[in-house]
Amino acid sequence: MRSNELNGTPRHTPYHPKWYRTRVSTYWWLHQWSYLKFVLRELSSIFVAFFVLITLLQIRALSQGPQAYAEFQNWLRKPLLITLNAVSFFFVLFHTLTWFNLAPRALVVRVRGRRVPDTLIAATNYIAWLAISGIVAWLLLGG
Amino acid sequence: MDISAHDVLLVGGGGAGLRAAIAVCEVNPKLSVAVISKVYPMRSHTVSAEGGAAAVVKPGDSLDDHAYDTISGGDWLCDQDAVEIFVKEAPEEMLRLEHWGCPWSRDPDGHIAVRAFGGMKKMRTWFAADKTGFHMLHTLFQTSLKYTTITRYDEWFVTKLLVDDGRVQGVVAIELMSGKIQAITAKAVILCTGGCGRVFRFTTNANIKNGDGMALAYRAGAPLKDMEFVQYHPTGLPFTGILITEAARSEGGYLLNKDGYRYLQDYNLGRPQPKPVLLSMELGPRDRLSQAFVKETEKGRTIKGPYGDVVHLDLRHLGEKIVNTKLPFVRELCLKYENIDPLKELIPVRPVVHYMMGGVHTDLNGATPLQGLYAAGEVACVSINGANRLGSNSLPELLVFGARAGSAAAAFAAEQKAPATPVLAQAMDEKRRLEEEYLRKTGGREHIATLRGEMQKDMEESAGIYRTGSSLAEAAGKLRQLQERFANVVLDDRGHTFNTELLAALELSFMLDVAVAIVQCALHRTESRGAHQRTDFPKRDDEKFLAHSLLFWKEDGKPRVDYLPVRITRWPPGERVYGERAAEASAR
Amino acid sequence: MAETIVLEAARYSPEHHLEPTFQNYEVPFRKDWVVLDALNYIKDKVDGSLTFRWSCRMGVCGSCGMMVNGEPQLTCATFLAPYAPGPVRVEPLRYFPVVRDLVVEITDFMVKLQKVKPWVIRKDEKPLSEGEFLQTPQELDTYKQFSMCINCMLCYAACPVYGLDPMFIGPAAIALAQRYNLDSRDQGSKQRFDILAQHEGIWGCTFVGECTKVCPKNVDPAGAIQQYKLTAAKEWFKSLLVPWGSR
Amino acid sequence: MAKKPIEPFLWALFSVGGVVAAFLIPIHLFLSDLAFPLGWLKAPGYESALALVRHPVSRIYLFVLCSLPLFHWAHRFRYTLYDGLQIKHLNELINVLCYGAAVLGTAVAGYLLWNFP
Ligand SMILES: Cc1cc2nc3c(=O)[nH]c(=O)nc-3n(C[C@H](O)[C@H](O)[C@H](O)COP(=O)(O)OP(=O)(O)OC[C@H]3O[C@@H](n4cnc5c(N)ncnc54)[C@H](O)[C@@H]3O)c2cc1C
Ligand code: SF4
Ligand code: F3S
Ligand code: FES
Repeated sequence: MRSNELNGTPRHTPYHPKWYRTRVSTYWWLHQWSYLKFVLRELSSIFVAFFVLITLLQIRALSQGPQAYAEFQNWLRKPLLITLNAVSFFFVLFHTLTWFNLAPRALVVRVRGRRVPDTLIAATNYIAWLAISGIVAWLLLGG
Repeated sequence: MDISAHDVLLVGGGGAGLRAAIAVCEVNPKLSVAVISKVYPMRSHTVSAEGGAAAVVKPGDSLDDHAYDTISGGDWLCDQDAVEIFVKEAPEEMLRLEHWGCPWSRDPDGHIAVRAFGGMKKMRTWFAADKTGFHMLHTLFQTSLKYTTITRYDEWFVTKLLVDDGRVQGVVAIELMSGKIQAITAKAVILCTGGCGRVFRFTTNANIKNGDGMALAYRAGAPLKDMEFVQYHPTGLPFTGILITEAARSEGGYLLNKDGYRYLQDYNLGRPQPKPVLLSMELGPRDRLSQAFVKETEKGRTIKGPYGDVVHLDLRHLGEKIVNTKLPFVRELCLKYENIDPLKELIPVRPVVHYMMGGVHTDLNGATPLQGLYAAGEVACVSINGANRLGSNSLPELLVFGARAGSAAAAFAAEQKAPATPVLAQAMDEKRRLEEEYLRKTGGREHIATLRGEMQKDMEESAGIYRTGSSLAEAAGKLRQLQERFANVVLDDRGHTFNTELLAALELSFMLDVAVAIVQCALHRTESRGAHQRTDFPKRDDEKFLAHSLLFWKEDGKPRVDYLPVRITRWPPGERVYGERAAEASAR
Repeated sequence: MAETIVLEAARYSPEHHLEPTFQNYEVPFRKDWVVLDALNYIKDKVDGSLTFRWSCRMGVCGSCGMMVNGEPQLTCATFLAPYAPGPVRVEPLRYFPVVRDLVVEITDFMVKLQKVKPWVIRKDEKPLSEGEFLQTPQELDTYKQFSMCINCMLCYAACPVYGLDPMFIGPAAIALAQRYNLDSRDQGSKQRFDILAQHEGIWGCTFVGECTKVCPKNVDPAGAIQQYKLTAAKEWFKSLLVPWGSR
Repeated sequence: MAKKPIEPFLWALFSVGGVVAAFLIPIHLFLSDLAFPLGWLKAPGYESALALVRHPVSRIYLFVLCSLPLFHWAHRFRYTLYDGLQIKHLNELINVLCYGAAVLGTAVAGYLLWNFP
């Protein structure tokens, strides 16, 4: 059918536009740094889920008694787990940073009719974050 | 050949075209309306108007004041009945646009805000920040989307009006996307194709402003009016022609020649003061400033640049605060489009062609003498702009006369029968002509860009700010040669798909006709009035020329010029005074 | 500084080519030239068949969007200088079907624009005799940013979601719908809701945020979409609590 | 409205989950999964940990900390699969897997915390 396309000339009917469409590559997110950053941001959610999984295991261990709890603590010390959690930590931090920077765009705050600048909202978020982290640490470290 | 048929057909999707289209729908929702535009409607040049649109709304202002400002600004060449209609209907039209959602700038209490503008005695210019035309056009376009009876032909280029039996019955147009050439018939056609600034070399006008509609009407037998009146704006950026608003001077910018001297003091425009003084020096009228520039050039005191002579606009002494708060757009334009920072560098400026006062001759309803043909917007000449348009009168003109032309065309179309078959034969002929003269032509060696460049240069040199009989006669001769050479034009592009080179060729052929019209009208008007300044006839001559020039197309290429008296209602011709005499006059 | 610079322009004509190729043009290199000037130089002096759209040359008509070295740009507002010594690659806007050379097909957007009803919708019209709607500068400020869109399509060329799913209404159209939703004169947000609150509407957007980054007019379509998601979510809970309410 | 779309609800869960994750997870993860195991800081002993978790407020807190971020994950992961791998046509399967997992995780968390000794 497309015989004449073999020698490089297209079949074209006059007065009928024929458009060229490029298929989006499967690896589109690798082609541009900003896209890659976006995909990494989205993938941070996997580590969020991973954290939840570990936490649930930890609660289970705790509920099963001192023995199980100690074993679990030991398991957490395994290099593989440490590595995973370290990676996880960076992704979770990445999530926090991107989340705080983007949130003001979705949530417009107005004070007396004027839009509060995004940077101010982000700054408030960061301060609140530090405060909350401090409280959590204080509680966990035994008050 | 494909044909489509409508009741009313708009050529042009700018401010005037869209307003007219909506008017047709509102007057008679049963009519089928077509809007043909060579660019997507929201790309039309109305988009680039910055300053604002005048209409009387505030207490303390009056319709008579607006009318008088317009008429005296137009050097008494305005038809005063048209001006009276214009000032009366403008507020209503502007309000309508407000109801359609135009984001007008507001006073703190929520009412429409107005600003001062050149030549207007009262503050009456409505504005939407410094993007007035943009907001008006997008509001009109988006509002037009709700009317289901409007069919749009986006990126279709009209090449010819179809006339049969003394009546316009449609157009021939090329669909850019496919290259298809077809007839679109209609019972009434409204031209809203905008101005023709591209006939000149340096212009604030966009690439699409080629006077297409003027040439279409002219060739079809409708007369052109007052074509010699071409408005120059004194401060455009060289090369791009981007407009540097008057506000730059009213904030205190200086105009300097190559010696850093404020040369305007040599031209009866007052003495230099550090702070701006109204109606003096840099705040003198547009035409006088442009004229001073020419005189400076003749004295060899301007600066030679890659794009012709320039003078400098100096904003450096204003300081960062004023420039950033009062003139942010000026700074943005300089930085973004010229790579210059006005805080540290002098801005090269020169007078540039800005607006066309003349156009297709119409009556108060936008009807041309040719049956079935209407015109509105910059392409038309009603005339409310006379010999010199006041800033911010053009945008409301689009609305007022767009709406009027729309209603009139709707009423006319409702009473007509469907177009007859002879127009189809004409359309076939036009298709054949386009193919033979451009797409399938063999031979030819003239290039579009070369011819266009020469035309623009000739026009600037001989039909620019100052004109003389001999320079105009010379230009007429050169234009005739260019038209002959145009017959020999050759295209690199013979394709059907989106052939912009074919468009450029057709636009050039339109522009050549318009250039001839400008030169002919200018040659015959042996007086100086408003934007038309003849060094060989420096005085205004109300006895002979209180009249509009009318130009009729003739097959032999020698157009006929005729005159039509100006309609005076309440304001007898007076004198325009500036500079110190203006101060004296207002003191009296 | 080099005297000339090379432009690699994408060429495609359905009449002659199966797929786009690149053609190199050497053009003068000048400080005050934008990419569009270089293209016009080529069209006027070198090759009249090179095809692209442009009009205002002052960044307001929205016709001259192209990919310049892989980034969506208004070519009339993009200087050549930062790309020196070149070459500069100029391609048609990404994710759109190519009509010819640097020209893309945008009918898709025009249809979507109409779908989101970008005009003032009123329950009852206000007669002109009653004058203007009052609107304070603050009320103007709530939607003003979204009214600055010049329909240049750079945001679509930046949004991978649009690339992957052409049904996605996309950044500019949603921002314009939001422009009217937030206008104090408008009462049509309910009519727009069903179009916007579907998967191809706001929910398709994953907040890549590139649309806002490339927008030459600071419209922030990404913000418009996320804000609308918030509104839609609030509506959802409201209708849960007050099911007999207006919606 | 004929059918109530669930999209706004899922998005709300995603957002709230995102907020919870952004504010709370970094510090928890750092302490419990890195600093304590590595001995940088002294971990609370079994008894005090038990006491801490046993408190009803802590249980609600932990439930929220586990459940909402799972819905956050489900939403993002779903879209990443759609767009990253271009498999939107598997839409339904992906939804079942992602939200199924989130619901399951929530149920497990509820079970563990409800029955916590
Ligand atoms: C930089 C600048 C600033 C300005 N500022 C102000 C201001 O502050 N206040 C003011 O009052 N005025 C201002 N003006 C003037 C005013 O903007 C114009 O006069 C007005 O916008 C013209 O509108 P229009 O509808 O007649 O034409 P346009 O908006 O130019 O529209 C022309 C339409 O015709 C179509 N067309 C043309 N030829 C063809 C063809 N052959 N086939 C098919 N379609 C065709 C085009 O596609 C386009 O849609 C300014 C002008 C410029 C250049
Ligand atoms: S939102 Fe910005 S990028 Fe998108 S079309 Fe509008 S102006 Fe262009
Ligand atoms: S880039 Fe696309 S995914 Fe959303 S935030 Fe912008 S529309
Ligand atoms: S040419 Fe108008 S935006 Fe670039």
